[in-house]
Amino acid sequence: MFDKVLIANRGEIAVRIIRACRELGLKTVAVFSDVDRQALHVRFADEAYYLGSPPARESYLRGDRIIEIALKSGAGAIHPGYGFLAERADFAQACIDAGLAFIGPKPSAIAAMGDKAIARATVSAAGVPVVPGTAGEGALSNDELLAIAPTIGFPLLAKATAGGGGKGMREVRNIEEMPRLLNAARREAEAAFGDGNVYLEKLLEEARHIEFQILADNQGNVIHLGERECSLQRRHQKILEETPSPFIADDQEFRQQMGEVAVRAAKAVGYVNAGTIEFLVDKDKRYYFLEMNTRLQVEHPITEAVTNVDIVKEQIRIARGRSLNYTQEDISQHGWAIECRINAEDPYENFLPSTGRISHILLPTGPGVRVDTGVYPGFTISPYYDSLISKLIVHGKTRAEAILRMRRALEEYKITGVRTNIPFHQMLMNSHRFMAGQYDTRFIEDRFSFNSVNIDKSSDADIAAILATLVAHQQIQRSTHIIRRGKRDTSNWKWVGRWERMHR
Amino acid sequence: MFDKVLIANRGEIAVRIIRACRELGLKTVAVFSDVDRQALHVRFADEAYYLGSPPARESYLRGDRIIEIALKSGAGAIHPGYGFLAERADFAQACIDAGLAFIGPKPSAIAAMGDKAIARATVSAAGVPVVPGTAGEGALSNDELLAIAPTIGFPLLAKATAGGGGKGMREVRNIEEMPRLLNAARREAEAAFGDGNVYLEKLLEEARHIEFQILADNQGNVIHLGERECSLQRRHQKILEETPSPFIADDQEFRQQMGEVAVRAAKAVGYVNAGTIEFLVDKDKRYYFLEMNTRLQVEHPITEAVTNVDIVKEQIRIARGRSLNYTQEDISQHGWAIECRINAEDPYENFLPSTGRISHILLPTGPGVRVDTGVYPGFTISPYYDSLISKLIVHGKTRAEAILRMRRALEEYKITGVRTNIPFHQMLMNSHRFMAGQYDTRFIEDRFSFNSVNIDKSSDADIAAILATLVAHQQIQRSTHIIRRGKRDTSNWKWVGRWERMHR
Amino acid sequence: MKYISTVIESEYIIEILDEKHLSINGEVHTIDFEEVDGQPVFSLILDGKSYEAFVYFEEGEWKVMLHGTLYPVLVEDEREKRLRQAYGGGVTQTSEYHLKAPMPGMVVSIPVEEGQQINKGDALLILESMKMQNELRSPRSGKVTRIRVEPGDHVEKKQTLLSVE
Amino acid sequence: MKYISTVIESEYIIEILDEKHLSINGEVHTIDFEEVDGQPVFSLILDGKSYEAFVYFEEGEWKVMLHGTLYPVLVEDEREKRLRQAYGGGVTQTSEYHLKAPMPGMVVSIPVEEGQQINKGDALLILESMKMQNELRSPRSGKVTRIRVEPGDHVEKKQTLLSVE
Repeated sequence: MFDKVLIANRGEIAVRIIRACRELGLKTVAVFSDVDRQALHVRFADEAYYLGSPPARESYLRGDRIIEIALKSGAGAIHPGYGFLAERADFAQACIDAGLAFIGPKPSAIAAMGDKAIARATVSAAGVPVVPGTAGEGALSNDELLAIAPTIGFPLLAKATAGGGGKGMREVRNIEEMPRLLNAARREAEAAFGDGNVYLEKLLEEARHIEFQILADNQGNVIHLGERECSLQRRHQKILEETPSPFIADDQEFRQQMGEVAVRAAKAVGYVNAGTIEFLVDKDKRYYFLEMNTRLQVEHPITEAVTNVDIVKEQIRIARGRSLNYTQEDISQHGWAIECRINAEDPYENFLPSTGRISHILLPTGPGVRVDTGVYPGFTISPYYDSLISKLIVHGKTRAEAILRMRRALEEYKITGVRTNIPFHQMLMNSHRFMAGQYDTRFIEDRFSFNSVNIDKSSDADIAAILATLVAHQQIQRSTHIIRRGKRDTSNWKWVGRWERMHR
Repeated sequence: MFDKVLIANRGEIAVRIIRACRELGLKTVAVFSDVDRQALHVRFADEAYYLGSPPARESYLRGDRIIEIALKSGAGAIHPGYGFLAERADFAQACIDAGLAFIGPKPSAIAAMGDKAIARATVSAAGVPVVPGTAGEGALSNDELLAIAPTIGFPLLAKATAGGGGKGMREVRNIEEMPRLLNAARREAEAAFGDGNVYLEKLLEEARHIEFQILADNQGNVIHLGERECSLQRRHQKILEETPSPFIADDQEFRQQMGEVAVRAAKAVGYVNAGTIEFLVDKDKRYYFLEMNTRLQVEHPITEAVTNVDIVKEQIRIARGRSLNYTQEDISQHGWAIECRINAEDPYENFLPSTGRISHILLPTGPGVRVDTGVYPGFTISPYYDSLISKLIVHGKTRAEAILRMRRALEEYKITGVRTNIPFHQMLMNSHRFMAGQYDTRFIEDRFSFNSVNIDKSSDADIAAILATLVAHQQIQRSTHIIRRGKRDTSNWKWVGRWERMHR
Repeated sequence: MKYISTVIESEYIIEILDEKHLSINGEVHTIDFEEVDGQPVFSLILDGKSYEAFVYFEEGEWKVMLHGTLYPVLVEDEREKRLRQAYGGGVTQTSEYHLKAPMPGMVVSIPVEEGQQINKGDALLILESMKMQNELRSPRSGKVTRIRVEPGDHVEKKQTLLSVE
Repeated sequence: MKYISTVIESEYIIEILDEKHLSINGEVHTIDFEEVDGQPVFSLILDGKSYEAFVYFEEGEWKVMLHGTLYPVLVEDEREKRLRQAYGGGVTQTSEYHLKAPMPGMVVSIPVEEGQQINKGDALLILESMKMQNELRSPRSGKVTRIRVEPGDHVEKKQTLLSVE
C-alpha cells in the first residue's frame, strides 16, 4: 500500500490533491516546469522535481519522465488531476506497468470512455440514451462529415474525438461554414490532445448540461453523489456550476432516475474510482448521454459541499484497494453550492487571457466560503497553461443564501496585477434569469450581454467620476511636486509613535 | 423593521457581522478610530464614520457618539460584537431609548448576568449549581476578601466582577501573595472594564471549561446548540476551542443534561438573543455554572460548523422580532470543528504582543477551512486593541480529520511583518495529550512547554543549518557585489519572453 | 482645482475644494479619500458612504471598477476640454487603428486581406494563447491597411499585428 | 565558500560548491534554493525534498522557522569561528544586559530594585500593552544595575528600561 503520492499536475488541482494527501498522512511529490519553480504546489509538497521547459509537452505531458521521478522518489502512486495526462489510457497503463498505482480508472475504462465514439456505443448498448451523431463511425474525413451532416440536421457540433472541456469544438449552423470550422476544430484538437479527429453531434436547443458524479470501488460498488448543473458556459467552457440543479430542483424521482442511468453507464465500462457522466437534458426532461469524464472534475468541490464527501480522499481510498466509505443510501444533498471559475482573462477585452505578476490578493473568507487556488501575490501567470487561477465555492442553506453569499464573496475578492473575470461573475449573479434558475447552455452567449457601456440610471457613475477625478488630481499634485502642509497621514503608523501621548 | 445595521466594533468580528448583514441584504455602517481608517470593516461596510482617537475610550467605547452616528446614518439597529460595549447594560438601554434595536439581550439580562454576583445568585435560585466563592456578597474590600479566603480554601481565583475573557483575573495559591495579586486584578479590571471590583472563587483542579451556546427569541423559545470545549487557555485567555468536547464525547445523556441546565440558566434571566453559559466540569462530571456571556462569542464559528446554524444571522433574525428558525430537535452536531486563535504575539518572547505592518499573508484555504480575519497585507497592527488578528477554523468528519486538517492549514498559513502564535498552535497539534483529548484548564501552563531549544533527534536541525547558511551566503555575495554569470533567474518572467522560441 | 469628468454621456463638474471637500455640479460633499496600501485600490468615504474601487489609467482614459461595473471616465480641466473641442473631438476617428497583440501567442489565421473593407466587430486575427484560440475583433469600421504578420508567426505582447484606417 | 553552522549544540561544516551543490559534513547534495517574492521566505529543494522556511537575522544569529519549529543558527566562516573561540565565546556573558521594551506600552510596576541580585527567569518589569499586562523576565542571572523608568511611564519600542550585569 502506497504512502507517497506523485501529483502529475500543477495549479489549483495539484494543491487540492496535496492537501488531501497531507490530511491522510501521505507524503507528496510535486513536479514542475521552469515557470512553476515557485508555484504553490511546489511550495506545499514534501518533494519536488524539475520536469522541463514550460510548454506542456516538454513538462507536464512527459509521462516517461514523470514515471521515472515517481520511481526515483519512492512514490507508490500517481494522481493525474485533470487535463494533461489524466485521460491518457497509455499513461495509466505505463504507471501500472511500472508498478505504480494510478489514482483513477483502469486504462480500459479510460480508453473506452476517452474515445467518444466507443463511449457512446458502449453506453448505448447498456440502454443509456445518447445524442444523435456520427460518434461510433470512426475517424471520418471532412468530405465524409460534410455528406453526413444534413442527415443529422443543423445546428450541430463538431467535437474532438479525444477531447473534453470545450477544446477542439465548433458549432456549425449551416453547410457553407462547415469546412472552415471543421479545420479549426481539428487544428485545436491536434494542439490540445495530439489527435485531430472530430465527430459530429446534434446540437440540442434549450438544453441543459447536467452531470452526475460517480464513485466506484474495486469491490464493484458504484454510487453517484447527485448532479451538478453546468449549463453556464462560454465558448463551451464551463464558467459557473451549481448543485443541486435548479432544473431538477426537488424532482427527486427524476434525479434518482438519472443517477441510476449514470451508475449504469459507469458499470458498462467496469468503471473504478471517481468519474463524471455528462448528460444533455432538454426542456421536456429527456436526457442524453454526452460523455464520461474519467477523472476528477474541476467542479468537484460543489458536490463535496452539499454531500460532505471528500472526493479526492475517496479517490485515494479506492486506489488503495479499500471499499467505499459510503453506500448510496448514505448520500444526500444538504443546502446549495455554487462555484465561480475565476480566470485570468479580461472580460472587457473579449475575455482575452491576461498574464503577468499578481501584485496583491484579498481573498474572500468567512462562513460558507471555500477558495481553491494555486496562485498567490508575487506569482506570475504565464501564457503556457490554462487561465483558471482560482475557484470560488460557496455553500448556503438555500439557493438564495448561496447567491447572496457568492455576491458578497465576489465583491470582497480583490486581485491586482492581472485582469480576472470577477466582474463577469458579479453581473451574472445580478442577472434575473440566473436568479430564477432559468438558463440553458446558450444563455451566456445568446441572452447575456456583458458590456461596460451599459450603465443604467441606478448606477454609481457619479461616484466613478469622483473617484477618477480624485486619483487624477492626486497624480497631478504629485507630479507637480506640490507639497501640502497638514496633509493627513494615510497610514496608521504615526499612531504607534503617538501611543504614549494618547494613552495618558 | 430595520434594514441598516451599525456595527459598534472593529477587527474580525466587525467583518463577520458585516458579512452576515450583506448576506441578508441589510446595509451596514462601520465606525472607526484613526488607526482603523483602512481596516477591513471600513473597506467592506456601505457607510463608515469616524469615531475618535485610537484609545478605545475615545472611540469604540464612545457609546454616545456611536448612537449619534446610528441616528444620523439612519441605521435602525446596533450590533455590538464582543468586547467594547457588548456587555454594557447602560449602552443597550441607551440604544433602546434612542429608538434603535440592540442586537443582543435585554439590558436587564445583561445587568443580571454582567454582575457575576447577581448572576450566580439568580441561576443558583433556579437550581443551577455554582462554584463556591464570594460572588453575591457585593463589593468587598481587600481586608474582607483576605478574611473570607481561608473559608473557601486555596487555590482560588480573584476575578473582576464586571469582567470576562480572563482580564482582571489572578490565581491565588496562598494568603501571603494575595494582597499583591488582588491589587493587580483590581488594576487590570479598572483599566479593562472601568470597574475595579473583584470577587473570589474556588479554583477547581483538573477542571474543564465547557460552555453551551444558547439562542433565545422574543417568543419565549430557548434552545442550545451544544457545547464548546474551551479548556485550552493561557493566562486565562482561550487559545483553542473545539466542539464536540472530547470530554463529553459521545455521552449524549450528559450533553443533554448540561444543555438543559444551560437553557434553564438563560431562562432564569429572561434571556433573549445569543448567549453562552460557561461551566467548569470536574473529572467526575460534576459541573458548576461559571458565568454567562451575554453576547456573541469569539469561538462561535466552531458551533456554526457542526450545527450548520449561522449564529449571527439568527441574532439579527431574533432582533427583528422573528421566532427562531430552529427547534431543539432540529439541532444536531455533525463532525468535529476546531478553532485556533491566531494572535499577533511572539511565542518565543513569552507571548509578548507584536505590532507592525503586515507585509505578506498566505491564507490557508481548501476543503473544511474557514478563516475569519480583519487584517490584510499592508495593514498595520497597532498597540491599541487586542492581539487577535485571525481565527482559523477547520471542520472534519472526525476529530482526527479535523486535527490533520488544522495541521496542514497551520503549515500553509504564512504571515510576515508581525510575529504570530502559529508555531505554538503547531506544537499543540502535535502534542500527544492534545491528540488524546486529555487536557484541562491548567494543561498549557502546567504541562505544555513551548520552547524553541527543545529540538529533538527527529528534527530538521541540519536543514535549518543549510537554510541559514544559504541565506547568509547569499547576503555576503550580494554585499560584496560579486556578479555571477549564468545565475539562474528566480522569476518565471523571462519565460514569458521566451515563449515564442519555446513554442516552435 | 476644477475638472470636467465624463462617464459615457454624462458630464460632471467636479471641484476639489480642499482635503476634505469637493463639489459636484455645484453641490458640496465631505470626502475622506485614501489609497489602500500602494495598490491601485482606492477607498472613498463620501458623506459617510464607503466606496472601494480599482482606478487605473488606460488608453487615454481612467477606468473605475466599482461594485463589479467598469466605468470609463474622461477627466479634463477646462483648458483640456476646450482644446479637445477645438480639434473636434474626432481625432482618433481619422487616425489609423493599430491592432496590437494583447498577450504573447501564435497567429493562427488572418481572416482579412489588405485593402478589405470591414465593419466594427469583425474578426481581424485569431491568436492562440493559454491553450485557447482568441479572436481579435475590430473596434471600428474601416479598411485594413498593413498586415504585418502571417499565420504561424509567434508574436510578443503589444506587438502591432495589422492596421485599420 | 566554507561555513561552520551551529544549531544549539550541533555543528555542521557546510561548503557551498556551486549554484547547484553544497556539502554538509563532507557529503555532497544537490540544491535548488530560491527566495519567494522578496519575502524573508525561502524555498529549498535538497535532493528533491522541498522545504520552505522563514529565515531572518536577529540578535546576532539566524533564526529559521521550519515546520513550526524555530531553530537558532550561528553561521560563521573559519576566521570568524577562530576569532570567537579566541575571545572565549563568552563575550556576552560578561557584558551588561539591557532590557528593552519589546513594544510601546506603559510601565505598570518594577518588582526589582537597583543592586538586587536576581535569577534567570525572574520578572524584571510589568508592561501594559494591547490591553494585557506583560511580564518581562530576565534572560540571565545577575545584579540589577540601572533602572531607567518608573511605574506610570509610557515607553517606546526598543527603549532601554533597566540593565542587569
